[in-house]
Amino acid sequence: MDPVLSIRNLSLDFATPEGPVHALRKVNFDVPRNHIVGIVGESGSGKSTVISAAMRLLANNAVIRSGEVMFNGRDILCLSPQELRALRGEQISMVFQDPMTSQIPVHTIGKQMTDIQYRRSTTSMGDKRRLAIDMLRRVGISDPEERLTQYPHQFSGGMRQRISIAMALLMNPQLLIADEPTTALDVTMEAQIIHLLRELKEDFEGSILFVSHNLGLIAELCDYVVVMYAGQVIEKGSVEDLFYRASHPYTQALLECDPARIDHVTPTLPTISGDVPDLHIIPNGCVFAPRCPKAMDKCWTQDAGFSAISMQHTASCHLLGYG
Amino acid sequence: MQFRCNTLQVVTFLAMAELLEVDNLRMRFRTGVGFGARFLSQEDDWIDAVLDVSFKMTTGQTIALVGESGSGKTTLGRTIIGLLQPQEGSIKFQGTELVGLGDRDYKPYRRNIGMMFQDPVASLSPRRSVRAQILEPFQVHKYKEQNMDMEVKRLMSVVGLPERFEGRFPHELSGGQARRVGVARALALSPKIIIADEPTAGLDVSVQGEVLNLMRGLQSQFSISYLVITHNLPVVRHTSDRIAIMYLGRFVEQGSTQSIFNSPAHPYTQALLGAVPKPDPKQRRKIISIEGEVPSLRLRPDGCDFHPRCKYAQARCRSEPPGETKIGSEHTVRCHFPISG
Amino acid sequence: MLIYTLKRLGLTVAIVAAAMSILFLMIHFVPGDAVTLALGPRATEDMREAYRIKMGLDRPIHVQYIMFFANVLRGDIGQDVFSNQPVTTIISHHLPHTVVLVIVSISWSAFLGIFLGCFSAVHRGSLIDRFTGVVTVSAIAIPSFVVSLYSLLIFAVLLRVLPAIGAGEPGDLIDQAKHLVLPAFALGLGWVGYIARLVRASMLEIMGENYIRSARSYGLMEYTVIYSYALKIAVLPTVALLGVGVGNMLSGALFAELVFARPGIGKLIYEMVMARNFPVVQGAVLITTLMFVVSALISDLINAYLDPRVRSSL
Amino acid sequence: MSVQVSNKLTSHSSSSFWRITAFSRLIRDPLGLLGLVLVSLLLIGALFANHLTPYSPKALDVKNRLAAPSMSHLLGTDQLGRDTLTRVLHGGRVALQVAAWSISIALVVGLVLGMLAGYGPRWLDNCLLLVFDAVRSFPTIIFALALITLTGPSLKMVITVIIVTSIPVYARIVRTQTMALKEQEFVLAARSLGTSWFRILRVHFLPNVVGPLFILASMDIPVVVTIESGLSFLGMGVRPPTASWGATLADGYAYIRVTPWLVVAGGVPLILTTLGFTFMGEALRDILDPRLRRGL
Repeated sequence: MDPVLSIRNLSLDFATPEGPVHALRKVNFDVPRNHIVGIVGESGSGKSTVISAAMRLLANNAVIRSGEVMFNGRDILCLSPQELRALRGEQISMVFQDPMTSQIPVHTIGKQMTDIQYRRSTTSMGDKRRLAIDMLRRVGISDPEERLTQYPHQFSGGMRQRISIAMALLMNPQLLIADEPTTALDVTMEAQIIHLLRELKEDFEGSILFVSHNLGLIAELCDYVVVMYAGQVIEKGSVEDLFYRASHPYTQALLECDPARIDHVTPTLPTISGDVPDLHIIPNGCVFAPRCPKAMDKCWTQDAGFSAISMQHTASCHLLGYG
Repeated sequence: MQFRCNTLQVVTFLAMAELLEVDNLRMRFRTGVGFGARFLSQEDDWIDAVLDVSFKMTTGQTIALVGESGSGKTTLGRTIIGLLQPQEGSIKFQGTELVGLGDRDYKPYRRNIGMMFQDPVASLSPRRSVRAQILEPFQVHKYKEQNMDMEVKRLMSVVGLPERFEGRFPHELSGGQARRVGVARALALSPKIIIADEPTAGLDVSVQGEVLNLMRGLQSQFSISYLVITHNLPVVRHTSDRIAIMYLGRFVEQGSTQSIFNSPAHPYTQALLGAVPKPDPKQRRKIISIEGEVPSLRLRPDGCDFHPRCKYAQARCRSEPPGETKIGSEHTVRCHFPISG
Repeated sequence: MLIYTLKRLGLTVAIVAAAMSILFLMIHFVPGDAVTLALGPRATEDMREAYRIKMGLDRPIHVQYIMFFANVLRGDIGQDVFSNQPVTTIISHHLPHTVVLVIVSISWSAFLGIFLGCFSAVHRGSLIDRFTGVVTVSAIAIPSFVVSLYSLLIFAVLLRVLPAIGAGEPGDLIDQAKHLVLPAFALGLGWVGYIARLVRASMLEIMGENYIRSARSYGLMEYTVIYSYALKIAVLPTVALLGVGVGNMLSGALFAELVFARPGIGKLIYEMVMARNFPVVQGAVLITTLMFVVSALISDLINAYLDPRVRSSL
Repeated sequence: MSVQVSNKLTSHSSSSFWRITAFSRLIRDPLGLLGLVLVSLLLIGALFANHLTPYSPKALDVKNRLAAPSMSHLLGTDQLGRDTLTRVLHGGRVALQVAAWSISIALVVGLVLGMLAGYGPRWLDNCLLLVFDAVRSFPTIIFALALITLTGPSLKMVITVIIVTSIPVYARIVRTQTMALKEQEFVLAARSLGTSWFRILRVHFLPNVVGPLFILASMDIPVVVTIESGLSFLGMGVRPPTASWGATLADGYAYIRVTPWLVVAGGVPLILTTLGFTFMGEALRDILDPRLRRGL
């Protein structure tokens, strides 16, 4: 079956007074149907930019250099505003990082949820409300009938994130994009939201594209993982591939650095030395070479390209070229 | 003259007194509803952000205060550093009571306790250079001007900042670099204790290790004690000697890191440990360890604070607040029915 | 909302009291003799003494202070020096002209300003937006009394299309409306600029907010996003500004009334200042200040009512 | 030592670099450039008012009264035959004088009171706020008229009125900014070191508050110029025969049915000045501090 979302060769710059920042370079990955794909990366890796591009919610200074974002066989980047609007909400939907600012403060939850259903022209107002109530109940909001008349500020952060999820799923989209949906929440609430997302995915038979910097959440939730660094995909594969057979030195280092993965108590935590590169200048060789412990001469001069390790597992590293 | 006497006393007490001893601390706030609301609503307008908190700290120790938002951990840190005046309880530094001291009397003690604030960049004065930030403690405490250049350089090299950063401004620094400036500033007056509020918040995994390793190195070099305020349990496991778990302003459990991780006795501690996702696809959780959210401090439940979310709650938990029970050497829990591990 | 309203009312009372105190202190401590001012330099010592006793100026200052408040609370803000009519009566003859002028001016400028601001925010960066930007900045920068003078010059003196002087025949609404056009234009023009710029700025800020991004991500119509969501939030600061606007317009109204010889309270104040009739001036200052404070109160309450975050609180 | 010197050099050069880019961005913005030109013209006119025309602003020439513009009188003459251009140039001098004095004094007082209200105890804040709001609730011109009735008109009174009515505006802006800064972590950090409140205000607040305040104050110049000419128009500002745009406008109003030139000559420089300062101020604000909003 074809993937629901397929990002092909996407390159994107941000225009800044100091010159263009090459924020994404030749990004390629697929989101298969009925699966959860995670994008993991540190700050500046471009993971949020990819999904903004997929939703066409980019900042004004973004310039798409090349590439396609194929959704069900149509390139999102080529859609007219009308076509795009028809797609958003109904087929692709998004949950954002900060639940406290994602809802209109001056309208009730009920009004916002019925507004979203404006395309159901044959459905009566009462039915729209009932659908909203069902959805709120589904995401774990108690007394949904009463809650419809309340304003966003009357809910806590965790509840508001549940409501955001309810709003995103209201039109039964095929793809839900979640951009760090638990970063602003406490750890006990985070666990509940992750659990909820997994349950909902089973119910709605859709796909989820989940963005996070937290390896724990990725391992917990995702079927496939895409690792990004400095605007590039450097490794992708199934979640087992990534966690047990990480092939790129960056992925390996990232896994090593996570204190939750270190079993024995250690006084000195591992780190990755050096800084994230300045994306004004595209390096000739591998982007990770300056920080890579295994860097060879040609890592500085030649792009490694992608090497397949198994059917789904690929990574971009010179070390792999020689098996 | 009197001050000198005091120092002498402190020195003689040193052998017997704890470095820091906090006893029954209570920090209350009046909520923002204000004047009119007091007449029109029945809500209690006082909230306890920190309640019944007692602990001791010895030289060279790292204690972690762990809790979710609203647990009062940041308030506790700010009370200990003297930014807030507690209503009840005592804070003793090497045997000297700090609660109730006026600004002037407090000032000599301030150099003994340094603080690193949560946001690495926002905790630096925006229009002052790195050099000025590091010099600030010396100027406030009226140190003599000589050798200040040396001192700034020494501190910068201690925290691993190259000299060329001296003239930079906070907005020109990355999170990790700003964090190092904050460490240098906290370290400037050679404090005995540093309170670190979320030292790794907002830092990437690859950078947080650098900051933690730096803190650890300084500890062994200068025998500093740390009070680390955090919600990051995986980090705590590697970096702290003792852990105190906070919930709605109280310590619900405190003990050595090992005993807390190996045999958590409070249901909340257990839930908190269970909520941390494991970066291992084979260890996916089937059930959620805890439901609901931390209630508002204004709606503190009767009885045990945690009973509305507790799986094991019984009738007694709903009516009677539990006291602190000792369940091991140095391990106490505030629960009627602690889980025996 | 109840608590907010009560608090806001209490604050209004406190502000009025403080303003009255400042006025009282000013009269008593600013160099210059109130008696000479009231009676003129040619008054005899007997007349002066009699006036002092009549006005209570012979009593200790704190008694005078209390009397001042007591009189105001009874609705007595003094008597005209010449006609001995109560100041309230005189003011009540002039007030309606000013109130009508201010309300008409603020209404048309709010209406046009919100429209222009919204339009240029939606078409941000377009030629029309830039043109509107220059026009609105200029409208703010040009003093309203210069606008009055120039519109008088152009429309009444050179083109002779609109009447220049007075408020129109009593009872003849059309004539009155004609007489209102030029002053209301002059008074409102600057505020069109203010409101347009404020609405544009808050619209742009709101269009960049996360909730607008999420609304778009749900595929809502652009119409809904802009008019039902963004504009509703963007007008909140504008509503709060309108109260202040009324206050500033009272100052501007003085010039407009003077230039167009409209018998409002501003013209009254000017004439009384020229005639050195201080009780009337003082009374008029009190009344206009009160109007300012009350209009600020009303706009704040409307603003609070429109914002559910305040409305739903206690 | 050498390191310190080199540091000062780098920080100095970086700040002057910043100033140069700000200036070049100002003149690249067409409206900003227009504002700069207008303001420069005004300044030159006011500075060299004595040398730009052969006439004295007070010299009467009754034979030539209310003359239309001609080669000898570029903007015509007023009802007493005085050269209007000369009076306009000298009027600009008065306007700038009033603006400079009143804004700088109001700025300093407002800065101090605002920081005290924002950083000081609650009761002080409440008291100051009440006074600010009370003063703000007098309509400016009407308040000025009442005060001038008591004291008699003079340039000093105009300046006083403007100072009194502007202090609350600046103080409130500074107060809001101070309150916002007060909760920032760098202030907590300073307090945790035992820094005195005076040092906190001087070292940590002042540099952060002053910049935006200067921009706002520069945008207030048109307002002040307007008040001065408005009061002079009412005969409550400068005393005749001193030249002022407001006085010229008042003369023009009196003779508006005879000649339009006086109204034009008094009004156009006023409009150009307010436009000039506004365009320049807006451009500067957009360049230096784009997030600044005018706190009305």
